[in-house]
Amino acid sequence: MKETPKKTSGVFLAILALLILLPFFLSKAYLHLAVIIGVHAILALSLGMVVGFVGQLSLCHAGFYGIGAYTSALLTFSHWPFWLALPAAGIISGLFGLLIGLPALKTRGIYFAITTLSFGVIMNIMLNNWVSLTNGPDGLSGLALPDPIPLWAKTSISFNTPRNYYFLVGVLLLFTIFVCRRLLNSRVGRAFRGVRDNEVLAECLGIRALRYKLTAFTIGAIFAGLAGSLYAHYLRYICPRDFSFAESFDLLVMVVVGGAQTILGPIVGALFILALPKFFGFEPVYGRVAFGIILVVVMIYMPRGIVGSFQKGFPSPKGGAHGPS
Amino acid sequence: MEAAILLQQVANGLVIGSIYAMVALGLTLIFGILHIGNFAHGQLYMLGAFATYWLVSLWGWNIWSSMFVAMGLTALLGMVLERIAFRPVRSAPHINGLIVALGLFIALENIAFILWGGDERTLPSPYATKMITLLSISLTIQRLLVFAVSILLIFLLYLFIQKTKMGKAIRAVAQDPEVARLMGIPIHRVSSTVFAVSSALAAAAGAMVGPIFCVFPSMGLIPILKAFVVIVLGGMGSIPGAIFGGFILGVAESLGAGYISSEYKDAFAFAALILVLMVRPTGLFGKE
Amino acid sequence: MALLELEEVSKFFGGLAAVSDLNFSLSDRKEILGLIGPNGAGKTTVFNLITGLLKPSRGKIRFQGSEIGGQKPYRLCEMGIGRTFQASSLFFEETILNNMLIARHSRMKSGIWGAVAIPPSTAREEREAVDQCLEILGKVGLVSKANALPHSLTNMEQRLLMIAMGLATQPSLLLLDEPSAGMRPAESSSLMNLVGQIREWGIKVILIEHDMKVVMNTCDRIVVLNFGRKIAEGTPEEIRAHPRVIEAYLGRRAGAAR
Amino acid sequence: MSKAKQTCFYFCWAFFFGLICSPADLLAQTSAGKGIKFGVSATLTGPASYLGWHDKNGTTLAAEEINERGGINLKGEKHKLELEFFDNETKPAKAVEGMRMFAEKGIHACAGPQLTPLAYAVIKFNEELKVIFGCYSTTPEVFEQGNKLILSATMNQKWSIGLAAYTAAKVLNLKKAALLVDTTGYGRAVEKHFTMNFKKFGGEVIAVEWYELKSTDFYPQLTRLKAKNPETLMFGGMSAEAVILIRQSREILGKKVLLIGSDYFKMEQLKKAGLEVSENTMIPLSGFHIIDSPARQSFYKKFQDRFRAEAETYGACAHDEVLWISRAMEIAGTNIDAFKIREAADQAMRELEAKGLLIGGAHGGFLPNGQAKKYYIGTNILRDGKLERLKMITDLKEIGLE
Repeated sequence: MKETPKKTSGVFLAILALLILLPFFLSKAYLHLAVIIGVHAILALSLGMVVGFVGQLSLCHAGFYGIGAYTSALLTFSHWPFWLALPAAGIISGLFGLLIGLPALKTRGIYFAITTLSFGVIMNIMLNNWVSLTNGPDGLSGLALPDPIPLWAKTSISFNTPRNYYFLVGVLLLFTIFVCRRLLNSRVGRAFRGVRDNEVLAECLGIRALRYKLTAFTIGAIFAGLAGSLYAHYLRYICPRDFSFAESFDLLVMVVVGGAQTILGPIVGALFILALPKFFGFEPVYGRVAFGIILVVVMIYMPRGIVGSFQKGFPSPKGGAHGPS
Repeated sequence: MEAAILLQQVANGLVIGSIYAMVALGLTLIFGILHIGNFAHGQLYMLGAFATYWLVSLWGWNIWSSMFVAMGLTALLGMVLERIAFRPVRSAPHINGLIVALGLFIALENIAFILWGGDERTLPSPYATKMITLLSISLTIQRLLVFAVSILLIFLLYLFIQKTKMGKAIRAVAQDPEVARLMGIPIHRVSSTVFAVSSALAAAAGAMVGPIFCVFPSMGLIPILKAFVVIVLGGMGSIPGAIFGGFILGVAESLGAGYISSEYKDAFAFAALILVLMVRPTGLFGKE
Repeated sequence: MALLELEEVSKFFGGLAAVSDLNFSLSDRKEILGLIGPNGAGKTTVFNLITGLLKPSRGKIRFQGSEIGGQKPYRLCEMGIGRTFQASSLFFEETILNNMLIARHSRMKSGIWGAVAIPPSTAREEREAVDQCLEILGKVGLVSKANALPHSLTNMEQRLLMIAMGLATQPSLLLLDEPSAGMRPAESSSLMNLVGQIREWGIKVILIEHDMKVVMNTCDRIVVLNFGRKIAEGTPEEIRAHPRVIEAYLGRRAGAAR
Repeated sequence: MSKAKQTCFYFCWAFFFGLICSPADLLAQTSAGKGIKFGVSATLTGPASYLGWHDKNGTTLAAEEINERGGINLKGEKHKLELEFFDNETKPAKAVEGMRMFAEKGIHACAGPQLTPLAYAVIKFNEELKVIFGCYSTTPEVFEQGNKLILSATMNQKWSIGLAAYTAAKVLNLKKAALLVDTTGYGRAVEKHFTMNFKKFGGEVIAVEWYELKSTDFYPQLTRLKAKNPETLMFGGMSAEAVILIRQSREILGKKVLLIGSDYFKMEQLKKAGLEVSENTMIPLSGFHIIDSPARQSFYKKFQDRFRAEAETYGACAHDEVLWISRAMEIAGTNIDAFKIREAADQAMRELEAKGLLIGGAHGGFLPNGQAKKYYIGTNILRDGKLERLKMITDLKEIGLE
């Protein structure tokens, strides 16, 4: 929707203020949920870069998430500080993204989807069966908390409470949003959208489709890795089950239900999907049924996802995003 | 001895492959018409198995008649799903169809869980335990039946697609929906027919494996995943692709598990798929 | 030296030849080359061969002296070959200006870093790009609609936009695939004026066109295809008189004139 | 499109409105009620929903048992026991959320999360949250992490698998065993402990094959094992695949080979697989299935009548956890101070055993790592349609395990 930058940033600031105040009256359990939602918001956004920006249906995102988590876990076990392990996790899973994207992006459409699904499954089986490295299905426990950031004299920011971790995740989420916005409103982002909407035309206009698909795929993997690291050091325990293809599907659902082609969409999606079970007072199993039906209904009545269908006209990048222009 | 084992493994693979093929055929038909990756198909397989189970165990029908009735019921369900869930999203981006299918997958599995609980039930069958052995291959009769029935059904499907008017219509729509519509082919009827046929196939597969494997709400997941591998391996919308893909995958898995490592059994299917797609990005039988 | 040369170029689909042993070249003179022929004569196939969407089965295609047969489309675009499509193909989810900026892609540099950090160079680049795109839009007369969406444009305007996007890639050769399809005479003549201007800006144009009158009035030289073969080449006058052309077109007017 | 927009407007407003007010516990608060709340963190959905269902029913029955006796007696006054269920969706992160949820509601004792990975996740937090929980995971490693607030009322894998190995090697003196286990932590532990002990008792594991959880076709693995012709086949993994496993093993390996199920296998599965097929199958059973106490029978019957399904060890162990911890509350005289409850737990278990109320199979006080000292484990073999006791132990020393 067409908004003046002024109004946009106004809305943005309001939301931001709310989010900053939230943890001070939210109960700890919900704070925990908020942290998990934050992590998944980052994940969904990073998947959104692939699904929404360049229109490639990737199903191995949980794999990158897992690689990030395990990388940073193993690095901190060998006495790296978290603040080095975090970017390292991003870089390593970015590399995996590059290595997997290079062959996978040769295929198109559903073929790409299933190829990535296969890579996802294989990555998960590796995490599960490479016991000597990953400790297999029992997972890695006893991960370190992020080291406190010393401020002055004796004070320092530590991350032992969910509240502080909430802010850590929040900062990274903001960073992700920022990067997404900047990308979308740039030459690169236009190339992304060009490839998404009409690949042949884009190529005839001098856009190297494969390169930009790969770029988006890799950036997505990088952020997934960062999210993985955050998750690992919050929960201080990771096991392969967290990173199975089922998780990939959950992420995909978040992106599409929220609104793939927007920036706000995946975030709303993550909130929607993860907070939803809280509102089924009744038997969780019935909740799952309701969840399934809701997916169908949303897709039928909001083909562009929740956020997408709020927009007038078409999802121009500005439409979805609430951020400083 | 070695040769005997090899034969046995190939036989194992062919039996499993025939199941994959049956599920994959329906999937590929649906994809050909609606371009939807229909995950819910796996649950029709599950429901088919349950329907057969109840008919056999409650009313003591024999396995064949209950299988046919189950196929009918599941076909109806398939048509209903097509009408209420898939038809509305046929014009939307394909990914929406995928999410709808996922939603149905989740809903149906949990409905089954609520109705019948999570534990495994064995579908009683007279052929379940009888073994027969020919040239050092020993299989239960039920497994041979699975193979035979799937071959039969595949053949019938082939006749249906090639010979009947509706079959021609289906092929036309798969070729080019727009042209087909212009030619006055009732797209909606075609798509609901396709759903009926493929659901029936899935149900048959479920009914046939019921006695070998067990019947439980989450039984549909693995077959549907493998079926996706199969149809992509064979080439989306290609019927021979689905058939051969199924058998290839089955044999590859069983040989992989038998000769390389059973720890990575499930990885082989997917690794094989990736390799094939690297060489032929549209699968074995897919058109460029 | 010739800008574009086709030498014995053939393209087969399965058995049948869509284009066979086609020869023609485009000199450095300012000119508009018309490419005509009945439906299915392989005109668009020729375009696809030149722009790298198809790989020639046989023969050579040279652009500015270098062999380009089977090059990737984006390379050719960077080398200076722009084109439009027969069907109106645009980025329908983007504003007109964004369509232009996407077309501008190959003439800009900024990458990921530029996108995220926006250093002064990138900011300048963006500003310049916008200015140039608006300028081009001005030339085709769409500048007032810069922020509209393609759906809101008339057929005529959509075609103009496609040409504008072609121009935004700064081509030295522009291929126009039936730019006037489905236009009223008045519209198409004004369109042809634009094509004439494009020539004056020093951009060579190859034009596929059904409307004989338009072709004859616009083109400096005409190549006639039939069943993938060149049956005639020459000035409009020569073509008008050419027996095989007449034969090829006789009774086909209905089809030809659309 | 406008219709869609309408729908989604309502939809989203409903959602966000709900987000603000729907769950009463959204805002920080502590619950104050007459009854004592007791947490149950169960895998009600997700891959292990089957277990969760049994936990739910088992704990429900336990709570009723207690309330029939008038509830929990804290410092003289009786409180009803109210169960607070939390669905951890078989996800570690969810399980942690559940723990926090309990802590905030002033619930400092709960049953579950029971699954190994979930337990691993919560033991990083439950001490700081001061929540004591019972866990029937049989993976020893979970308890060797040194967590002070985890209790196990179930047998330990080392024991059951060890006993199975012992019986196979010493009682039936078989020498060549093959293994077919799943790739979960559970299966891997089974593999480890069986191999270790079987070697110790003079046998040799000649082949190990694996399968992914929820597999249904084991022909390739079994064909491969057949080539090595083992005398016995031990298959680990959860009970889910039991029926199929037994049947296919017979089909490929024939009747002679002794099949050994891991713990959690029971008569029920053997019946399902068909008795003549299951003939010559050995299963290690825990107390619930071998000590035939009145408590066990009534539990079994109630379960049957109420939930129209056969009770399983999972439910029984969850049931024991509730009994055990709430008795410990009575002794400690608090339902808040988890550490006090922990101190009382030892005595609580002894009392309950003396009364013969425990049915899960773990008894006799418990070790510093939170596991019971004494188990009733027997290895039984199915011969002519009847389970026949081969060996029964209540103490490691008996067969020289440790």
